[in-house]
Amino acid sequence: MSFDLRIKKRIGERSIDLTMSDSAGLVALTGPSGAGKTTVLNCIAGLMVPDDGHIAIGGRTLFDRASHTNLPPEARSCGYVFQDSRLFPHLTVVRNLAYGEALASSEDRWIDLMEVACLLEIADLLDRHPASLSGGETRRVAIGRALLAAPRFLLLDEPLASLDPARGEQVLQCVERIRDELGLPMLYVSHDAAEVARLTDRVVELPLAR
Amino acid sequence: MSFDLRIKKRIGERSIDLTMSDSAGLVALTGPSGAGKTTVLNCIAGLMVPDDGHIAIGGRTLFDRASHTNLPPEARSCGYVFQDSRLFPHLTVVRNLAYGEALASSEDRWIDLMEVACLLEIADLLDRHPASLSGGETRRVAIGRALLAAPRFLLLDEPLASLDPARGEQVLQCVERIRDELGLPMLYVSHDAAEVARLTDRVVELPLAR
Amino acid sequence: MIAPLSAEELGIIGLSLKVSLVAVAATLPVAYALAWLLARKRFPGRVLLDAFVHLPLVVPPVVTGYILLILFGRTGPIGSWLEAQFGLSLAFRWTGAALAAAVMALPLMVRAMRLSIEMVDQHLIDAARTLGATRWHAFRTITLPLSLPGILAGTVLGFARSIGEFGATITFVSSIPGETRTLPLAIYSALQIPGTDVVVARLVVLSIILSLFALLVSEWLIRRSGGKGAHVL
Amino acid sequence: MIAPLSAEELGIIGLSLKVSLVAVAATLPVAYALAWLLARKRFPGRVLLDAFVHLPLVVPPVVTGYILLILFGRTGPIGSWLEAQFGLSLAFRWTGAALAAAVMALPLMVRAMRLSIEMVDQHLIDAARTLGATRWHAFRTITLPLSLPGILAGTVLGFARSIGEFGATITFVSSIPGETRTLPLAIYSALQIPGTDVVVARLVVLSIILSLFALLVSEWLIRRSGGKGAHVL
Amino acid sequence: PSEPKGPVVLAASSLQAPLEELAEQWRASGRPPPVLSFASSPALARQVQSGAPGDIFISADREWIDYLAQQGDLDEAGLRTIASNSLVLARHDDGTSISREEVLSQLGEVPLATGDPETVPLGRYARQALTSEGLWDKAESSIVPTQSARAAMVLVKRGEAPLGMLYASDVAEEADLETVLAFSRDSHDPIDYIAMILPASGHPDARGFLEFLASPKSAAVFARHGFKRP
Ligand SMILES: Nc1ncnc2c1ncn2[C@@H]1O[C@H](COP(=O)(O)OP(=O)(O)OP(=O)(O)O)[C@@H](O)[C@H]1O
Ligand SMILES: Nc1ncnc2c1ncn2[C@@H]1O[C@H](COP(=O)(O)OP(=O)(O)OP(=O)(O)O)[C@@H](O)[C@H]1O
Ligand code: MOO
Ligand SMILES: [Mg+2]
Ligand SMILES: [Mg+2]
Repeated sequence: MSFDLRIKKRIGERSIDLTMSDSAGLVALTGPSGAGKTTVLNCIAGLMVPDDGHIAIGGRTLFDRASHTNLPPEARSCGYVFQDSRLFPHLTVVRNLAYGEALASSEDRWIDLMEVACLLEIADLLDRHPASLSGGETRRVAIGRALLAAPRFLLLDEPLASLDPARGEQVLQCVERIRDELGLPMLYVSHDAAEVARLTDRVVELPLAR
Repeated sequence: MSFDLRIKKRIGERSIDLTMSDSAGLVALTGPSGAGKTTVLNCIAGLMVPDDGHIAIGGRTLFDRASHTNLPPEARSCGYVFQDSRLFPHLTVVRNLAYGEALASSEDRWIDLMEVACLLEIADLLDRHPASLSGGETRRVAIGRALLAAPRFLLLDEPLASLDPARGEQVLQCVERIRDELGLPMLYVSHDAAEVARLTDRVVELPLAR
Repeated sequence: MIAPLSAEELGIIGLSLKVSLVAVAATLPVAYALAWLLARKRFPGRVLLDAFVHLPLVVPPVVTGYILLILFGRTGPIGSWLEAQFGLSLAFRWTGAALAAAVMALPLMVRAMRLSIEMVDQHLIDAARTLGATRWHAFRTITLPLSLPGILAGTVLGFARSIGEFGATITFVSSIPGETRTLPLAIYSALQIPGTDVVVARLVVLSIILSLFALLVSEWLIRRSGGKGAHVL
Repeated sequence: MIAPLSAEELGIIGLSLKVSLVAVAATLPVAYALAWLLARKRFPGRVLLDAFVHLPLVVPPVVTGYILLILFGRTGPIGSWLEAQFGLSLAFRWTGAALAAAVMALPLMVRAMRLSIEMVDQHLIDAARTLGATRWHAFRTITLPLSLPGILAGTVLGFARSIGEFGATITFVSSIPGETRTLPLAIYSALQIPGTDVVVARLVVLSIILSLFALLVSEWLIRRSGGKGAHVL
Repeated sequence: PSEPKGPVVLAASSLQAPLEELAEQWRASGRPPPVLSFASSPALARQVQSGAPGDIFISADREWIDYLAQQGDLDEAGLRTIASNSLVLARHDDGTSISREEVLSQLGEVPLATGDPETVPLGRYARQALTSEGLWDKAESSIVPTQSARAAMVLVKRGEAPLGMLYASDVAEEADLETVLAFSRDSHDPIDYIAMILPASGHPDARGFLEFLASPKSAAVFARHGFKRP
């Protein structure tokens, strides 16, 4: 079972309630703006604590309220591409990319820095600081950083935002390869129906609930 | 003539060179990530000074190196939706929206706060602070803020990023109305070919130049 | 030790509060302007200005007081001019004590404010400008509120320093009961006589309470502003 | 006036530098830890800790020196313990002067650092955690470097304050040439003797130069770090 | 640092000039130079009380000596008076000449700087002296109380306070100061500088240096700096 989730979380005036059990490698998460997609990813990454429920991915339990299990984020091995990128402003691009790589044990890694740089065409940005990157460049570095942390599953919050079609296509192909060759569980947030249809037929729609 | 632009600008290691004369109301600006689209918009808005050239929109000269014309940003009356939204973190949503509105003279306004709130479905966010908004909510507030400043032309840097199809469609319809009814010149940056095709047949492609 | 406050103690506290509040209030705009200049402008002599602002911190307070005496005393160039032009006399007056406190508080206030101003994201100011804000309007509505944490921190530091100011004050305006004898000067006076430990202890506790109070007010102000000033997203 | 430095002046400068550098270096980690606690943790007694940190600012320096004397003197509870356990004597030693300078610099250092820590975007720390960083690693690699502007500002303030410290030092460790007579104490000393205006002026200029130097070093450090520490996007 | 050090002397700041000269004489006679540390008498007294590692304490104020003796911190038998001082009414010398009567008529009209009568010895003596001359009631309202004798002198010297009740020793070596009236010894308590060996002292030269300070030869040095023989 790739995903075994039951997440209940109240945030502001909104109640998020998601239950999902799926053995598909890649599940798309859609829903209107403000429905709680990012909140769900944050709960899975360990950055927010659900009010109730259970989170297991790839057979590993990350959170379980009943048994008081709650792994800290660093123990969850997730590759999270944030909606707002969150590059470290004081580090160059290459040090942003290497940040998670250096913390992962080498046998867990399945891609290296040069592959990522070529794949995402960021090789000539390596010595720059994030403040000088364009929107799409920032996005690509954020994706690369997540892949390099040797994650056991991926959380992608609109990874293709700000990417032009050519670069978007490359990222999509990479996602497909990861899905097919590595079989990493992936939760993919997108508003683009075509994109989603191409990647998977498992779509979870989060409604705008009160 | 809506747009009469000749912009030369070196930024980092990239040389941007754009010449464009168009009487169409809405021109799409496309090009690969890092080509300089945002830089062009910044030059038009007056946030960056081109190394050389000339910027006139709707017949008004905003910049002309030859005659040393260089209007400050606040005198250009542009509605700029930034790629990274840039909401004011210390102001509530309603005060973000009203920021530019309060500075515009009332006869220049062509939309009011309630219309914007309904159109973008942000009426129940009005008292919140930006830090608590979702990605799409942030985007919608940023669009609303730009429209309310009574601009004489619009610069839209991927306005639909992070928006779900339903809300994206509403924004698109609004853009079409502005184009058709008000005839405001608009420069529209997008990576989505379908979106661009629907709005205009005037597409300027910025190449990745060195 | 826990007897109620005597009239004399109340007088000293009132004077200390008056001196410190006037000093901080008067310094606030000057300090902020200097902080803004140092944070946002590059001009020749910037490092010199920076050094000049730090001077009262580096030079021993007694020397600062002596310099104030030379400049602002009745016979000093500025002091005699102020007296002639505005009838404003600083020598041996509480206004002089406030001047001394202000000078000593200035570097602390400037540094905290400068730090905060430097952290304000320039992109937000750009955004304000495209929305029609002049430089000045953007400053008032964006830079100023976003640097509020620094303004508060600077004010607390400055107020605490003013409450504790001793060396410059006593050198510049002496220790005249009811006019310039603030809390620290009263404490020092008491320390000069043997066997006054209880008096000293009471006065020290009083100054601590005063500044604890200032701290609480500042915490409350930060909380009231919803901590929103602190977000420089 | 512009004669080269005498051996005595060099000795005083050397001592002042030693005392201030040791004071600031030793206080740095303590101040940062306190700043972090105050910025990031909510615990009972937080406001009290905050007030306690501000104390040396509020209490007149002479009183601070007196309290140090009572606690750290040879017969004081901490002083006698230090002496017995480690053979470390502070009374009338330069180490005592460094302790006095450190105590007086502490509140300034804590405030500046705290301001900077509060400005670090928590979302970046979240990002680091998902990349495998423990709390401690994220602190070291994100919070610490991003609060560098505050660390530098605090260090400059603290160093300047240490260079200028007078009241607490003379009360705690007296004014012993070569051992505790730092620049301000030497200035005070010179002020006691008639006809020493030139000596005083030279010493004041020397302290100004010392701290100007510290300022320049800090500006250079900020520039070397590419000003990148200042971006808290 | 390897050269041997003489006894550590904790002394009132007002004695700095003559003591430095005496220390130099002592050194010139071939003995290790004493280490001189100056601060205000109250500060020094408190340092003594907390076990200061000094050899000799010289106070400008009898009260603190009595206090320490009372606390059992020192032995009154070993006290030596090494110098005395006297009191003068001084005026800022602004170049004009003015009669004593005119100056006395200004009492109470213009600021008169002196030590704080409540806390500073100079002020205490000044009050006694003015009272005995029948001038205190007139002068009291215009007193500017300072925290040290030296600070009072600076105010008069700079003309901030046109008049001052000062120590003769402070007036002696300053320009811009003019003595208007010298007070007799019996118009106030004796102004004595008292030296003693501290209980903690272990320095072999301590007693020798104390005797040197109390010697007629030293008295001449003190006199040259405006002090009086005890
Ligand atoms: N601190 C908060 N206080 C109040 N409401 C909040 C807070 N944080 C988030 N919310 C609300 O919770 C809801 C869910 O937010 P979330 O970011 O998960 O949405 P999303 O599905 O990712 O939306 P988008 O597609 O726009 O990014 C939003 O309506 C948001 O306004
Ligand atoms: N300060 C700088 N130093 C060096 N290079 C810079 C700097 N600022 C921007 N650039 C580069 O200039 C180029 C143009 O940037 P711009 O933001 O205009 O691109 P863009 O077309 O908007 O891209 P995107 O679609 O990714 O947003 C990018 O390659 C960027 O890396
Ligand atoms: O350092 Mo001071 O001169 O006691 O305020
Ligand atoms: Mg989201
Ligand atoms: Mg862009």
